[in-house]
Amino acid sequence: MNMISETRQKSLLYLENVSVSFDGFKALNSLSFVVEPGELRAIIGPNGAGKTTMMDIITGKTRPDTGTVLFEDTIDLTKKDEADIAQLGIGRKFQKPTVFESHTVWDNLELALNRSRGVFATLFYTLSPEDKARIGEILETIRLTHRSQEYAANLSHGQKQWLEIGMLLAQEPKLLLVDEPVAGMTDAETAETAVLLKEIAKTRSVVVVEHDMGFIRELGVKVTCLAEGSVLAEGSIDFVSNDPKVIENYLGR
Amino acid sequence: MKIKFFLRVFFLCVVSALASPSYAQSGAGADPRSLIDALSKADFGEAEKLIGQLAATGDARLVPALNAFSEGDLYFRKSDNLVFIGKVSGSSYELTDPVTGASAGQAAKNAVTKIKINNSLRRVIRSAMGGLTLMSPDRGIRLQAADAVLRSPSAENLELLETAISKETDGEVKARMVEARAVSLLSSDRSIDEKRAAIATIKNYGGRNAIGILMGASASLDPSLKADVDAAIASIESGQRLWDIGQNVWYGVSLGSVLLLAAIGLAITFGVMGIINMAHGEMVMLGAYSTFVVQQVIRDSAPGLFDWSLAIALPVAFLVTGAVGLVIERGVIRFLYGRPLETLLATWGVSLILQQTIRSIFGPTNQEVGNPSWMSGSFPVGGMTITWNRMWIIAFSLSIFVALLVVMKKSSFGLNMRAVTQNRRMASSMGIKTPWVDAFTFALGSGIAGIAGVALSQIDNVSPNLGQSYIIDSFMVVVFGGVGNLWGTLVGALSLGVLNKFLEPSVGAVLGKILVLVLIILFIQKRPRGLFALKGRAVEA
Amino acid sequence: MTFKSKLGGALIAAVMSTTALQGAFAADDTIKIGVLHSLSGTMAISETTLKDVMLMLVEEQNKKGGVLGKKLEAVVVDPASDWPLFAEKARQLISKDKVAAVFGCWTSSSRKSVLPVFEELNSILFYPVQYEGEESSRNIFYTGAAPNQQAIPAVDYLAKEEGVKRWVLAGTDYVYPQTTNKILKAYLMSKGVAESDIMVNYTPFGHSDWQTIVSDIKKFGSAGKKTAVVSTINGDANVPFYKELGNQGIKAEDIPVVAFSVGEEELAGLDTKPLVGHLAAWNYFQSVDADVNAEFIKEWKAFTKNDKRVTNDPMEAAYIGFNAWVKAVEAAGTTNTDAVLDSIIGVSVPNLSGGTSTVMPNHHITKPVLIGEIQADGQFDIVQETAPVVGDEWSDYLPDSKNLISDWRKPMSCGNFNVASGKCGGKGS
Amino acid sequence: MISGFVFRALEGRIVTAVGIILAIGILVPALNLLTPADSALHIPTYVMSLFGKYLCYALLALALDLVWGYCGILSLGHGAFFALGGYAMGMYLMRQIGPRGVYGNPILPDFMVFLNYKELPWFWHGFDWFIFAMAMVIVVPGLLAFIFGWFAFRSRVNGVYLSIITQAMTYALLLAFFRNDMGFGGNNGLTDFKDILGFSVQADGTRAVLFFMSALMLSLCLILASAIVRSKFGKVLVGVRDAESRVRFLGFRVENIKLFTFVVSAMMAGIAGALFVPQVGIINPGEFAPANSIEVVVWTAVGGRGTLIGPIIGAILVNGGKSFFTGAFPEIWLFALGGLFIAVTLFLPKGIVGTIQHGFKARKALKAAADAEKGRGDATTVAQAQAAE
Repeated sequence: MNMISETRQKSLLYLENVSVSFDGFKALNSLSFVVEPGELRAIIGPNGAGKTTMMDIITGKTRPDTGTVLFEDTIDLTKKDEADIAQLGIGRKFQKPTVFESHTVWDNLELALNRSRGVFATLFYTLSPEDKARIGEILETIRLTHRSQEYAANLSHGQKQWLEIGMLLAQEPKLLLVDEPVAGMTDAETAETAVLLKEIAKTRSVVVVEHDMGFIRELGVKVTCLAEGSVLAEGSIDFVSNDPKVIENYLGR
Repeated sequence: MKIKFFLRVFFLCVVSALASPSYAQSGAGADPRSLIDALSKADFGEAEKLIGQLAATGDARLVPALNAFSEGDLYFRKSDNLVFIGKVSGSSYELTDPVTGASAGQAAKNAVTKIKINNSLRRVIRSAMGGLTLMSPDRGIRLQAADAVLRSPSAENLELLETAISKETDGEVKARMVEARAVSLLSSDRSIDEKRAAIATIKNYGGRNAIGILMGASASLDPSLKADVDAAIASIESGQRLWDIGQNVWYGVSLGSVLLLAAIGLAITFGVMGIINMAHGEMVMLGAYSTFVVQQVIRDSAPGLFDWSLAIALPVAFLVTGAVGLVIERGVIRFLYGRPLETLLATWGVSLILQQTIRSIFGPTNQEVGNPSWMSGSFPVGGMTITWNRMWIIAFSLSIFVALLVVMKKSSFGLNMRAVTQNRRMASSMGIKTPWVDAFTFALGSGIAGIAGVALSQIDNVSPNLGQSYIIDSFMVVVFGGVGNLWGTLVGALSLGVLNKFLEPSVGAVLGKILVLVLIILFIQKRPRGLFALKGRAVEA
Repeated sequence: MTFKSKLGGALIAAVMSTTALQGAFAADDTIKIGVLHSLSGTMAISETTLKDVMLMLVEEQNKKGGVLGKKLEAVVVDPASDWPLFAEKARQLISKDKVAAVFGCWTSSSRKSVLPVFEELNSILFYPVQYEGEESSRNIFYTGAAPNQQAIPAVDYLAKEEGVKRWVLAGTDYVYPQTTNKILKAYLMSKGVAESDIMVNYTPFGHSDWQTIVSDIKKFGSAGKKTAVVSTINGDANVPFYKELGNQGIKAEDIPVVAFSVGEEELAGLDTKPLVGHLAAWNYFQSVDADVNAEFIKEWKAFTKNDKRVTNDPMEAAYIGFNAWVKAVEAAGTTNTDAVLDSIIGVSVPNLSGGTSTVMPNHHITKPVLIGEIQADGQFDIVQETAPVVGDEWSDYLPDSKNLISDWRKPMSCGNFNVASGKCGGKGS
Repeated sequence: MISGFVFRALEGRIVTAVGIILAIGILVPALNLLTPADSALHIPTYVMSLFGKYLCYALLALALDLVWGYCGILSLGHGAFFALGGYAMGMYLMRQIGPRGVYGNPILPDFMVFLNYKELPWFWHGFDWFIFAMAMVIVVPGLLAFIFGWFAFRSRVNGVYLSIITQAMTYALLLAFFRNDMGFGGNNGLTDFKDILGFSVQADGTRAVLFFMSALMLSLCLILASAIVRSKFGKVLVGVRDAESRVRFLGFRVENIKLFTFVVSAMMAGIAGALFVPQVGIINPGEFAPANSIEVVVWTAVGGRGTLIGPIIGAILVNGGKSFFTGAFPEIWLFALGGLFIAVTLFLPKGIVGTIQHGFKARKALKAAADAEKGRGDATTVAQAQAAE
């Protein structure tokens, strides 16, 4: 108890006893989970372990039946909707790369830029030199400078994943939730993505959900293993992958 | 002058006395044949008197003649003003003698003139025939006669009824006669006590008609009876109140079953397959037209099968509309999977073409689809009236629903169908021939719309516009119930039906319908995926 | 030049060239008349028949040598039950096809929609359907019945012959029933019927579930007084209404229904056996016993090549309108609108019920009123026929219109002359 | 800021389109008024009023395209906004009749007189004042769209559910306006107009001005629509259409974006309706019929949704075709129309303009694909280089 209250003081994201069920199926079962500022955290777990549902709850897409979800110790995320939460500084990358395919790469980033998002502000928005510079910077980071004027639909799968990460960067979030960023990537792309994420994690917290153990090993960070809607084990990758429960539930299969 | 006036009055009295029932009944020269012949020159008022005299003869041989008169089959020959029963045969009439029933040869169409009849005369004839047939040896005819007297009571029949009651052995017929006697007695000159007893009898029978009879009689009754009448009416009405609610629920369920019929095919093509099928209404229409064609063929070639026409029409409609559905799916829709909003445009085009095709073939006017005898008329249940066609339609729509549920849940086709709609790629990699499953699913939905058309042809217009009048309601039902859920469609249809019927009496049919639409809009705000929404992550994907 | 501009240009060119072509090839030895009836959409069910009648009348007239020695040519268009499209098509017929007169419209909405067009372009419309009255245009001839030529005689008949004391006025919720029922209510109350003995009920267009209303009628009818239903229910809704009546066992002997919009065409879609004895009031029935009618029916069946086709009242109205126009044109010696407008008033032509109908100065015509009872064979048995009645455009039973009269003869030339103030209202000159 | 907003709108193609529309708006009335009737250049009034009608339909289609083509909201109830705008204009025109109605009543329109109205219903007040009526032309549809959208978008009703409730909305309004008791003239609607701002609606000059106004409003709305879709807001709009949840997770209030667009679109539809009414001379509840709204969708699809010029071309083409076929082949035109819809969905899924633009894009894409090959090569090299580090 004491420990928890202590962690509460400095946590960026704090989940306690979160449960949610769909038509009787318990997707999350008193899940508790904490992310500290500046932390890069990996989450693993078998299908149906509740990884995506957890992200849905953090980002306001799903409301938990019970439990507490706090951002920066004070903000109750269960009372906010997606847009509020995004504006608070939580960015989310989907499992399937989700970019605006009928926009150019540049426009995708322009939309994501952390500027006033009101109806009239966007109507009368004009691109300032700083914004241009910022987009250019991100383009460099995600290595898409040479394709900035192309439609996102024409990008390769890996490039779409990067573009999406780039959009999250443009959003300037304090916490980045990344769902399976290397699914369907070549080995080279995977490696490069690991570098990218580590780079990003220097300035903000990142939570990565991933199946690819090699990738997680490459990240070299604290790992949380979920199963059946609650935390099974937490610690370094070696610690977790040696946990017998984890082996039985996940790795062994 | 005065004397002349008196003489004239006297003369009139004698003449009318001569023609009056009492005189006729005494038997002096009331020849039925001459009474009937007199109809040829009578206007409506005179004809009414003549019928009274015919009834007074008590001659049961006159029943066919009276019956023919009420059916408009009585003619008089222009050459000699003699009246006959006429039946059309070719371009002439087959004449029979109205009294003896003997054949009287033929007459050309322009050689005879039809004797005019109207509703008042028909009413008088009904009562007269009732009187004449009260003692018929046939139980059915006696029952009809008692009904007839009950519906057009007259004091003249009172004695006849009393004789009949004393001889009657059948319980049901006797009960009806007792009721008829009570009703007839109210307009007679019997004693107040007898009338009071009659009011009690009527009260015991209850029902809407009893209220009507009592209210009608109360004006002419002795003032001392007014309290009895009022009490009787109040007691019947309080008993009727619950029945009225029941009746309203029945109407609602019946409207709901029509909505269910109209929507159930759409629950497959739209609900399960995701095609915004604007041509759904036209499938219903095609089903109705199939019924029409089947009935035409039966009328022309095997009239005896008419009562079976709907049973024959069902598979025909199913196959016809199913085949049309198959063609539409193969020809148009299969190119549009994954583009649901575009199916709206294409099927809208299909619906225009189908409408115009039917219009070109059958013409734009309504076609007559007959009700088989087992779907005509009504029967009472307590204080409620249940019409046969509505009852069959409710039974029919529920059985279609159950059958469809079984196909979807139990058959291998149903399994394939659900597999394909849930995950097309997976299903196809498992060896399911997805194109054919799609085609037959659409054909099934269309076929079901077609058999719904068979049922709807019994209560609505059969015209090229038939489909248009159901399409919006159908979409509302499916969406209200929750897309992709058959139970949702069932509950949606029934609840919209009942809701509509409970709103209708208080706000009127027009406002009622508007309110239902507004409620649907509000309801969708509360539950954006309908009544029976699927939950969870899968929905969003 | 972008694609769009090319396309726009092409379209304008196309429309203009068709206009030019039509103008160039309009032969001088024909007279064109327009036929403006919906052939698709909801009203096609009623209107298509009238288009066929017009084609038949034109064909017959041409066999007789046409008009003024010229052949008639019918220009048929489809306004598709779409009211603004009626106005567009009327304009097209008058200014592009240069027709001498137009025969058309069914609903009041469509007539209201084309009225300004006919007045603006000064052409003539013959309108063949019974309507609510309250209108008299210089350019329109109303050959269908006004309320006094249909509704009031029907109510009189029921009151007198059937002794009806209690009335249900049931109609579709639109202008014709509302107005007719207002007139009827005022009329009945002027005859001493209590307001509590009148029930008014409206239903939406195409209403198909009549259970509640029919049972309400039954309830209203069980008050011990003879009850009748006066139905102004519109076309499509009638079939389910009558089916429900039949099934709930409302017999004509108990509660007769008299309808103003149900004719032979509507009955053709119904099994009429349970409906025998219910009534309709029109100015014509197919069963009218007259030589001219027998001839007309024979022609009609031959023209449609269908022995089962029936005739009905609007067809007779079209027939009268057409013949009156032909007679007026021949009297005027020209198809010029103003000349025909002058010559047509007072023209008498045979109607199909064996008498003659005269075009009155108020642009309505004289017709007898027939009351018929439905027969098992889908025909009507005529139980009463009145002497010819003049169509009354401004009802005497509406407070605001009882002082108005219409007379399009010079010098009055006014459609809404107020006899109280002695002035012509907003219209006319 | 605002100048940037407008300036962005005037991209090449839009300028051309506006130019053409305005040219038509001036030329057609000029040719109608100034050339003699027998001149080869003369445009008959009939053709002009027909084109005036098409321009209104084009504006309606443009309005629908803004919500459907750009925001992905398929409204099957846009006819309702059009009709409401039309009714607002119709009420003004009715009040202008004044004592020239058939009953000579200075206040009450004719239909109220014979339906025994004793006084003007409250909602008819103010409509004798042109400015007020014109304000209502956009306020009433806008307000309805606002209330409807506020609820629907907040509850995240979308896809086909939204389409069906918009249909329910227009159907409910259809039934309501049919009722005589509503005080809008029942099924006959409002008609027999006399004049607008003192000019006779039937005079050729007035018709010419109305025609020009239609062209002008279409141009202005086209510019506005162009400004909207080319602003950052417009990009968000397309984002909502293609990946609504992504937009949400980027922190945009999707419901506000949809609501704004829906309201603007409804107002445009209202303007279209208001211009339509004096040109065709009638407004009645038939305009609320769900089938009418579906037809608008069809025009937009035929022309090409998601392009601004497409719906304009689609509306003009389909209605032009309808005018032609209903006159030339009255018995079979529905086959042609039905066939057209099927053919367009099957063979031109992006519509006419969309397909042509797609042709350009495809050429660009080919080039881009070639670049991409090169690009991927680059990226891989970089990745490999980094991995090697």
